[in-house]
Amino acid sequence: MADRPLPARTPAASRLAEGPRGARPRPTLSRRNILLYGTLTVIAAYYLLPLYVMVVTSLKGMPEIRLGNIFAPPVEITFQPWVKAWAQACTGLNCDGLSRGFWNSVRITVPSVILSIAIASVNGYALANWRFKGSETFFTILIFGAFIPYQVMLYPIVILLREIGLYGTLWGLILVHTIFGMPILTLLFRNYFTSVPEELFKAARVDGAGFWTIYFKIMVPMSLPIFVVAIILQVTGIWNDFLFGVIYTKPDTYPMTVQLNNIVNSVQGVKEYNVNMAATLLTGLVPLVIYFISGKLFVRGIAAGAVKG
Amino acid sequence: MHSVSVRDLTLNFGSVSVLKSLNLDVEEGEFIVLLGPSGCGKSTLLNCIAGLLDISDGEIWIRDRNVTWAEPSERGIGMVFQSYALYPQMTVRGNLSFGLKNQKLPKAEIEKRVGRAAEILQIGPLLDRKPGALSGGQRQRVAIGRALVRDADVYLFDEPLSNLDAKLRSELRVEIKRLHSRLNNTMVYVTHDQIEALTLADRIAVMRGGIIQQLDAPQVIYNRPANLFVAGFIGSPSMNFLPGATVDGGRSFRCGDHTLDLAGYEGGAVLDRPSAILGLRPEHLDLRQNPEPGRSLPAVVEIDEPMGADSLVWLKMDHRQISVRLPVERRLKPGMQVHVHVDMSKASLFDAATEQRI
Amino acid sequence: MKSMNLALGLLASVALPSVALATDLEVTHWWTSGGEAAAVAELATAFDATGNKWVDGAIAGSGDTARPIMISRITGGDPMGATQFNHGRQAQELVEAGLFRDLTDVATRENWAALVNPPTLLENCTLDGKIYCVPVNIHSWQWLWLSNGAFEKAGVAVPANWNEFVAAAPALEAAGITPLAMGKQPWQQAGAFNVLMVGVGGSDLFLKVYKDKDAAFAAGPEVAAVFKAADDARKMAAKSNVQNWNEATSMVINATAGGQIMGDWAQGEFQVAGQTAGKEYTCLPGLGLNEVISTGGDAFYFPKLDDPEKSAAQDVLASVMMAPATQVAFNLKKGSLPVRGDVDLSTANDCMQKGLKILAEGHVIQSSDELMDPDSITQINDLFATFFSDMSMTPEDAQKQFAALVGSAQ
Amino acid sequence: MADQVRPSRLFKNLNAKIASIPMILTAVVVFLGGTAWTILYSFTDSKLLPRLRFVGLDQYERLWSAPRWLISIENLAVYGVLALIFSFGIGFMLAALLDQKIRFEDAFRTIFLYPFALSFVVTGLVWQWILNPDFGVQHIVRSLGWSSFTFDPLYNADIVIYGLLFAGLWQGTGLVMCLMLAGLRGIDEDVWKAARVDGIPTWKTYLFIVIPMMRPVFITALVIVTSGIVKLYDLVVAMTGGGPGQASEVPAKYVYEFMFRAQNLGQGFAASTMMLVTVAIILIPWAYLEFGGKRRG
Repeated sequence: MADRPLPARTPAASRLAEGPRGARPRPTLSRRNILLYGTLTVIAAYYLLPLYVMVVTSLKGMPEIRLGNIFAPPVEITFQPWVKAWAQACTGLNCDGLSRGFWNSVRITVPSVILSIAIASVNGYALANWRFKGSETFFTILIFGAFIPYQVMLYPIVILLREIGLYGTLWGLILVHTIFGMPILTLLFRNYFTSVPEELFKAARVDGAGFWTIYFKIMVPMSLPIFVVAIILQVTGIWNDFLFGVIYTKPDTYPMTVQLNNIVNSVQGVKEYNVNMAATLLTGLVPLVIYFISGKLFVRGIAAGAVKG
Repeated sequence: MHSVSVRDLTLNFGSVSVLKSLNLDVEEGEFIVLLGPSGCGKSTLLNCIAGLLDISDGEIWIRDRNVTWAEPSERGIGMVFQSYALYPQMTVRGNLSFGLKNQKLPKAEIEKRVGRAAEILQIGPLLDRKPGALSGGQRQRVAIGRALVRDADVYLFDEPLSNLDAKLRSELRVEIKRLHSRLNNTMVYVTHDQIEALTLADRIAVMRGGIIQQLDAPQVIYNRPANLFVAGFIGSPSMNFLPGATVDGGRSFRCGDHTLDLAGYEGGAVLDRPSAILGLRPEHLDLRQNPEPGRSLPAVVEIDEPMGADSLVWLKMDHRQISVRLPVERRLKPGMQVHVHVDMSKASLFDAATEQRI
Repeated sequence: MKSMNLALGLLASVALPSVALATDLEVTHWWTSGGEAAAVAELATAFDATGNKWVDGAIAGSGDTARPIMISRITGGDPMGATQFNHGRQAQELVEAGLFRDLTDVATRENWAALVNPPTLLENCTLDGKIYCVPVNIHSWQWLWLSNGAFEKAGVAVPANWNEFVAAAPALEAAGITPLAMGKQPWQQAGAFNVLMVGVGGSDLFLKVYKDKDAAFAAGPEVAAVFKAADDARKMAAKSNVQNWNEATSMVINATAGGQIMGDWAQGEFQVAGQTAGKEYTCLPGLGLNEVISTGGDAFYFPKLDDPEKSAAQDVLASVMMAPATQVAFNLKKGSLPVRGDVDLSTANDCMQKGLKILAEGHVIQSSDELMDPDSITQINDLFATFFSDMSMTPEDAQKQFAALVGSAQ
Repeated sequence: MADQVRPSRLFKNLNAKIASIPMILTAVVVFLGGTAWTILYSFTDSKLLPRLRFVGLDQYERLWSAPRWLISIENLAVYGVLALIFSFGIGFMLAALLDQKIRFEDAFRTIFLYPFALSFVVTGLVWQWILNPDFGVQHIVRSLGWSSFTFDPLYNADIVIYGLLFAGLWQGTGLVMCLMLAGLRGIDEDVWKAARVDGIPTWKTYLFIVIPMMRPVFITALVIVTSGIVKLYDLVVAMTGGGPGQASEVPAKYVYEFMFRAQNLGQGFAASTMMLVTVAIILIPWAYLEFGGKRRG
């Protein structure tokens, strides 16, 4: 009995800890295993190819690139493209590469991620446990919002931000990220909180806990997996955002992606593919590192949040 | 003074009516069991009493206080859930004291109450463990403890034992009974298990379709079921039902070619009814070799099921199946011709149209 | 730093109205290629020399990326200090909405009306008699850039006009050289077509189509000849696998392509690559057939700002941009022509001299940007994007659709 | 006593309502309000700035007679259907493969998922380069001696959509795989045992038993993938710019370019209204079935 998982943990989340199931395990060197690992390896190669090309190219000098095989490893490794991408590449008059945008991206990403997740998780919680008349309608509209192309909303958002006096400020941008992160995040949190046994929620109400006490004391502590998913999704999305970053801020707060766009699209004579690739890798480094470190938590969190409808 | 009083309670989910103008008065210190098949509204009623569901109409009073619109925590209740519903990230101590902290009780008082509950339920050594490290039985003790520390007027149990295996279930059942006799608090207990209901309850409310069918002491429910549904729901195996008619001014019951004398029947005026149903519990029947006119019916043995203390004999009577409980020593062979003797004083007679007991 | 400036500025505006302070002015533009950036640097240096500070807000990826940002910021109430727009009708509505600063005072003081040549440039900045922008350069589309090295490799003489170029195409191809380099962006393809229209068909034909919007004429035989030339061009450019215009230019620079039809801004790329007109490359205005240039160009607009310090700095910047020294320095780097006739450009190279001569002779036409609204331009661009990449679309089909678009244009 | 009175409906779950204000505002003001605003101005002849000069259905008539819009829709339909089929197919297959008690599951999973960390702009850039006939795959194969080898999806109008698909799938399949894997892990092992006892082949178990059980996962994945497809823009701009010709134009790009390049807001809004209406027609009935109706208690 003692090893029985708590009902509060979703079956999927606990199952992940137990490992995969699928069909029954078989001897190691069977034809099936060769086929299985063979397929996986081939597909993995396809997935890794672009990363390989990026890394290899970023380490080559321009003459070598011009000669030509994009798949060949560098004959002579040079870190010059990385240095240039980080500190020297020019956009217009500013020749300080990506470095300028890095901290801006951090300044934009951190509060945006925190605020958007805070709001979406409370939304999801309210939708799952405190339904009120119309709450599902609002949720449906929210999901509809996930399908609206961002470009369409540029004008209304400009007007909105202007009216509330946040246009051009960091908080304006944070608000925009919060708004557009809300549909999918709310869906995830709602699904997750729905999968939390309702009796737990009832028990807390009998124990005199109100809306916020239940949220902070009961729900949040047991929702680490879904928070990890939300953080990963939001960090990636906001860090990679170009459109909002460039439209709703000013040059001195432009995120890294704007610099990346400028480096990649400012062709000075000939396209410096090595610098472009280095810049691309540098820009993608933060989300990539997060994925490489917390990939496992990501799957676990998805399992917890998406299994229940 | 009623401890809990439910008055004309109606609950609708959209167009579906789940509870229909329901009334229930629970006396101080009484152990009430709400019993019924799944979907009968028993858990819903309990949730309404707890304030976890908003009712459509009616009132709920606890200890002379109208709590219809009060928050669950303000109703003076403690509640135990089927799935234990322990807060997974808190220790047992944390689980027990969570509600008290929300009430902003002084630390010493919390300590005292937790200590007392731990002592009563013998979970003292577990206080610093997380629920994940407990067995199912231990978890349910903690869940009961969490209700106990609230020093509530009324304790509500929502199928608390259904998730446990049979052995643990009977152990905890006894424990709950002991708890009730020690604390003497009002308890409202929901279950679909009639053994729990019969063993624990001072009174049982049998529910179906959002309506209380009968509210009575267990032995009354058992011996004098108010209608066909209660009669069929209580008892294992179920009561045998013989359709027929009452004749001779209500003095006899005719079933096919056979007639039974209703002289010993304890009930209301029988009268002549063209369509009636006679209910006979298996343990109130006896099998004999010889017929006794007006008191027995002929049947053929089909199967004999020895069950340890007694055995269950399945018979065929006019294409109808009938079960009879007998002492295990009496073995019967399939195909034997026997006569079923009826103790009319323990029988129940229902009107087939209204399904009500006569 | 910045917040201190702001605080000081606030203080100054409240208590000490006449204290002059260095003011930051953010200038957005989409000049990010090598030659362009060097040219912008000249503007910035000149502005910084006045004691103010140019805050560069470059957004790469052409006007299509930058324009939404500029419009959003201006309408969003958080405008920059100055912003680039193409000449013509792009900014007209923003001017009408009263979002831009009236520069008439500066213009009158410095007598721009007399200086700016051709006068249409200033006219395009004028609405209801008030001047709202500073034209900074003249850009002409009508140039054919040829790689001398490529023709040498193919063993044919460098052509003197479009027809000779077409005739030399097979020889170039035989030598493994793409005859015509062309980026795969609609504006480049439509631009090349318009150049062919002026070159092959002549100025009158061009004006009849774009100015008079004569749909019947656009469907006629004269314009059919232009489509025939465009058909040649797309065949010559079939193997050009680049997107950006300067990648195409670099094909010419590297002699992997014979030539490119592109505006005079391509010149900046040759310059950055260290090439000299007449030596490594040849330029043919009007395709060597009809030496005419259009006078579109870039202009700077100054959004209305609340801060009087900044408004003052805007006037300074406007004045700096029009100053003779800035005009020379800027346009030499940019490869475009100055907007005023009274500056000395003897240091300019061969190609620019050709352009200046044509300008001085008055062989100018208005650009399609000035004559037609952006909506129609976009549709025409789309048409040519299809025409140049889809060989199954016949010149006749294309002409028919073209005539329809001309007819519905405003 | 105060609690004898039934509290007003408005104040029921007051905290929940207060906490939902951001969501309600977002839903109503931004999404609904923005949409209404867009629809309203789609009936005007707004150019660079929105202005209320109504022209009836002119913008829509023009929209539906514009070849580029028709091409855009067709492209999105082709891309959308293929992207859905392949991302679900490949995503499920990968998840099923990873669910076979294999070694190095973590490594494989990370490899399949990492492209999702990269933006569409980066994805487009890399794939544009790999698929460039002058120095990408075609160049390499040709230099190996197969000189007639042709692989230039981005420069061939007939197959450019598949070029986009190549990159789009590379970027997005990992997430679908992740969702599917999570779903597979949520299937009770008894189901597998039962299927094996019944002698049902593995593929049939997946198709007829496991997949139907994973409905919620499929729905979440469907929302995420479809919303991404409808918004397809960055990838196209980064890889092809809509070309060659108009062969890879998509609706979102049409909207954007008519709003800001062509300075014909009315036309852009008409196009976006059509997109939104299409989404709404598909989404609203489904959302009601999926999210509405279900009650607790």
